Amino acid sequence: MSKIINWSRRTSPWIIHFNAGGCNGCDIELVAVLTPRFDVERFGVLLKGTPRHADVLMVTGPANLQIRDRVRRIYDQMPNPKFVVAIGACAISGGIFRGCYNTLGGMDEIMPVTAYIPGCPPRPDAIIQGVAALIEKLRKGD
Amino acid sequence: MSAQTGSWVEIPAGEVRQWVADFLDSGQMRVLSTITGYQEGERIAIVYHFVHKESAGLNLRVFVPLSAPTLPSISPILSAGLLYEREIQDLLGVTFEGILDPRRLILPEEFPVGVYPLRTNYHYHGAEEKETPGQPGGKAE
Amino acid sequence: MSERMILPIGPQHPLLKEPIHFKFTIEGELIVEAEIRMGYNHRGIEKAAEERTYLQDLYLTERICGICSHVHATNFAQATEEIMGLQIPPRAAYLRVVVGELERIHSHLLWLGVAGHEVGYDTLFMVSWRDREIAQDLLEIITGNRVNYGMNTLGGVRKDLDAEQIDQTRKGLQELAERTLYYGNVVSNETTFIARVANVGVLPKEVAYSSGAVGPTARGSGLDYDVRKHLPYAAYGEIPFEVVTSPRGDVLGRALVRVGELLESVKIIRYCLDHLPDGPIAVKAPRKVPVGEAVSRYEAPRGECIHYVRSNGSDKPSRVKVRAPTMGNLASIRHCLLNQQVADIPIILAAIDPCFSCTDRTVMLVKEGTREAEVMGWEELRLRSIARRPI
Amino acid sequence: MIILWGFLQALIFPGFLFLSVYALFAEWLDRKLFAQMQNRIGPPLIQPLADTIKLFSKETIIPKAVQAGLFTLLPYFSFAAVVTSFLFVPVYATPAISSFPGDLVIVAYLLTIPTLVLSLAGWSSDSTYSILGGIRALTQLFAYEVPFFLALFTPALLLGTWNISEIAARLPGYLLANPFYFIPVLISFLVGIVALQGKLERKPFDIPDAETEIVAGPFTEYSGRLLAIFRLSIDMEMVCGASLLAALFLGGPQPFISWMPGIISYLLKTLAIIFILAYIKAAVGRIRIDQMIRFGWQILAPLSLVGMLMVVLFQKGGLI
Repeated sequence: MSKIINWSRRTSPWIIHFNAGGCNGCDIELVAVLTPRFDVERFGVLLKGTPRHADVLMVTGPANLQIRDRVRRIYDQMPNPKFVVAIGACAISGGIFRGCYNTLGGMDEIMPVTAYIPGCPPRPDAIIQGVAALIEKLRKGD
Repeated sequence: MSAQTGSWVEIPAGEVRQWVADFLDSGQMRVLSTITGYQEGERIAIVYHFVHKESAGLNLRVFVPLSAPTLPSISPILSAGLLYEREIQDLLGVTFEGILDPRRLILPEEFPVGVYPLRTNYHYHGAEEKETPGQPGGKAE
Repeated sequence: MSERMILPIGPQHPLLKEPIHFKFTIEGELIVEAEIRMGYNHRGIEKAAEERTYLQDLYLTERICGICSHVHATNFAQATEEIMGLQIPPRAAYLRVVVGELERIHSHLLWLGVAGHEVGYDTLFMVSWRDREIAQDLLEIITGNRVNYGMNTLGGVRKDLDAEQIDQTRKGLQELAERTLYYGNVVSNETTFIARVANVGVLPKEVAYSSGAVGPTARGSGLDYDVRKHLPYAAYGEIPFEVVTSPRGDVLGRALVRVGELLESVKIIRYCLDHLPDGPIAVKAPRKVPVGEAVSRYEAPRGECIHYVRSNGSDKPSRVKVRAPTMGNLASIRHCLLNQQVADIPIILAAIDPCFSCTDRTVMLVKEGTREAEVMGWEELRLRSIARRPI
Repeated sequence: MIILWGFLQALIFPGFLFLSVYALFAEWLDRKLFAQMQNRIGPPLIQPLADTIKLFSKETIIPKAVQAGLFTLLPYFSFAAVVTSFLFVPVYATPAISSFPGDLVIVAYLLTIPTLVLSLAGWSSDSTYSILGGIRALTQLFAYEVPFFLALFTPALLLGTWNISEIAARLPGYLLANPFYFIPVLISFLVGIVALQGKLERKPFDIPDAETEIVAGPFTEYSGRLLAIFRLSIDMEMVCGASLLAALFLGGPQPFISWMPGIISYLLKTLAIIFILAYIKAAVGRIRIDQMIRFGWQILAPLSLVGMLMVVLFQKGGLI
């Protein structure tokens, strides 16, 4: 039974996208992932509008002070089990904006992050690979 | 100076609104591009970047003392100025008299009052030096 | 249903790919008040720019916005070059135009898709993003990157075009031109799309003027201000093209302007490829910049983008001010929104093609003394992102 | 024995189990066709099953602000209504496993329940988006429900019976014998399809859960198991609606060719209807609620009335 559940989670990762103060570069590449050239729906990935429906929080940007609590709230609203993927240099470490007065140094200061996808911005292929890596991680059992 | 930069005009701070009103009346304004503020020693400069119909930039500069940074707002006569003035108010602590909407625009709610990131005495520390993650790193001296 | 409700939109909302907060007061389905709260994307770039060198700032400004990265980089480079008194070689000017116009194509196609998505027309979204990939491929061929191209340097550009790349670009343009005609057809003929955009979010010419609207938002209301025409930069002074305007003033007008600009952009790039001058692609820029100040304007896909750079004679600017086009257009949006339907919020917001990361960026000062002069290129950025801690 | 047989029919084929499987398949087909029309590859066949299992295995959050009892109960209510209505629709042969003289009216009302549940779900969720979605669902109901009912009743009026199975069995023969009735039946069929699109809250009528405006409408606060049941009941509603239209206008399980088994004929007809639904979804954008109301009352309702009127005039007026 747990095998079936595990399979279903791997096969149907629904994502929610949140820009936590990023420059948009990662965000358009993330959206590009949904479009015909890359089409991640063939892997069962759907973009959802509300955190209640989502399994994976795809977050970009260095997280500035004003948005910190909002990111946290979205994370809290997601039902378990949930995963966070940090996309791009900013979400990983603050990137080029590290040290600016209004930014934090990466998403893991706010919530636990399961996967990091480096790049400024990462190519859509890299984002797909990151999601695949997350799924692979799930296969091996959390 | 290129046409993009255009010419510079300097007037006393108190006459800003009248000057802009006259400029508007003349029908020569194409657009108010933005308002810049910067600190220069003991005074703050506010620059209004216009585009003139004759296809050249026109920059109006006024100075206000750092000790009493106040000047009349142009937002009642030109609504384009409102957001730019609010931004300068947030970041440089300049008061615009008669501004239509004096609330904070850009800085987070929890950012300390009376601290203005664009002033030269403001220094911020990198994230790695922060004691508690997420606290505003900057302090006014 | 006269009871008033507050409808918050943002910072997380499927309508927005970027965080901003709108607070709408609605009566039934009618909007009676709209408020904007920004700052969710404020990173303090202007302050950061004061504490980095000019060359570092070039890459920092490129990351103000991921959609119009060439805009900000070129803009900053132009302002700095003006203070330095540098004249960039003609070939570099043409190459800047080529990349800039490709960026406009990608951005307008992106907008068209988003607009389709906002009115629930997902097929338009998918199809226009499919074709946007052609523009992305061309950008990758020319600059090496899909986003944040790293094409500019102080004094010119970093990469040259060879005959094969020109050939590939021409082929891609041919395809883009055909597709654009199809979009023009969709935008002006598809019934449900028209029903959602015609006479929606009307912005009269006078309001557009007094609220400082720029770009397609202003041109869709009949204001014919285009920096490329009126204050030409790079090679635009030599290139023939039309400024597309529409007197409609509604969302449809803005859509028609963008489709028209897509066609113009294809023409401009073709002209550039045909008339590409020979010669070097960059001149050497001095490390120190003389005392001075300059304003640089650039017609970004969303409108006039302006950079003001002030130099105190050191290797770091003393003030960098950036005003992205969305900031100029935001003031007009309240007028568009009042007395409209809740269902029209998405398309009205989308119609100015908002880009809040540009808008919020604000303070760009380069870090003084706290760090050694360092050039943040792609490689190092990647390295940093992998290493998790600054090196 | 007969009771057990009936029980098995209701539970396995053509009842609950068949409906569930077919509903998941229909969702896949819908998404796949939608993707193909957009030049994408689309999800694999097993996708809806995986989605459902995953949602069932996830945490179900019941927010503090909601009325917990109603909030939890509503999805089941919608689910039960749809499953019940399917028992009256003929699948592999006429009559259906459950059939009585007035079952068309019962089914029409049972299929209204999911919409009412949606609006209640919106109210009980206590979130602005959900409430707006609920109001919109209810407003929209007034626009498509009347044309939908009128369209359904046209064949009933034609044949003088309110029994779905009987209509399915008799309509093809009747039409072949009196070909001019093709016109009113075709009109009502088209009205029925468009109204069904509204009933299922699909483009261009996905106004109650318009993603870019009000997030997910009434579903915004639902998660896990409850969301899964909602999704399943919407998929089932699509199958039920398609089956109902197939039975009323296309003769349901009545074969085109004499040797064809009823079930194949039924599947072909319902799949064709689902294809049309998917095509409409891909080809149009979303309209506004006021445009929806205007469309419902200025175009759909008059059209369905015209269909009905033609039947009445042809039959009673002796025009032909």
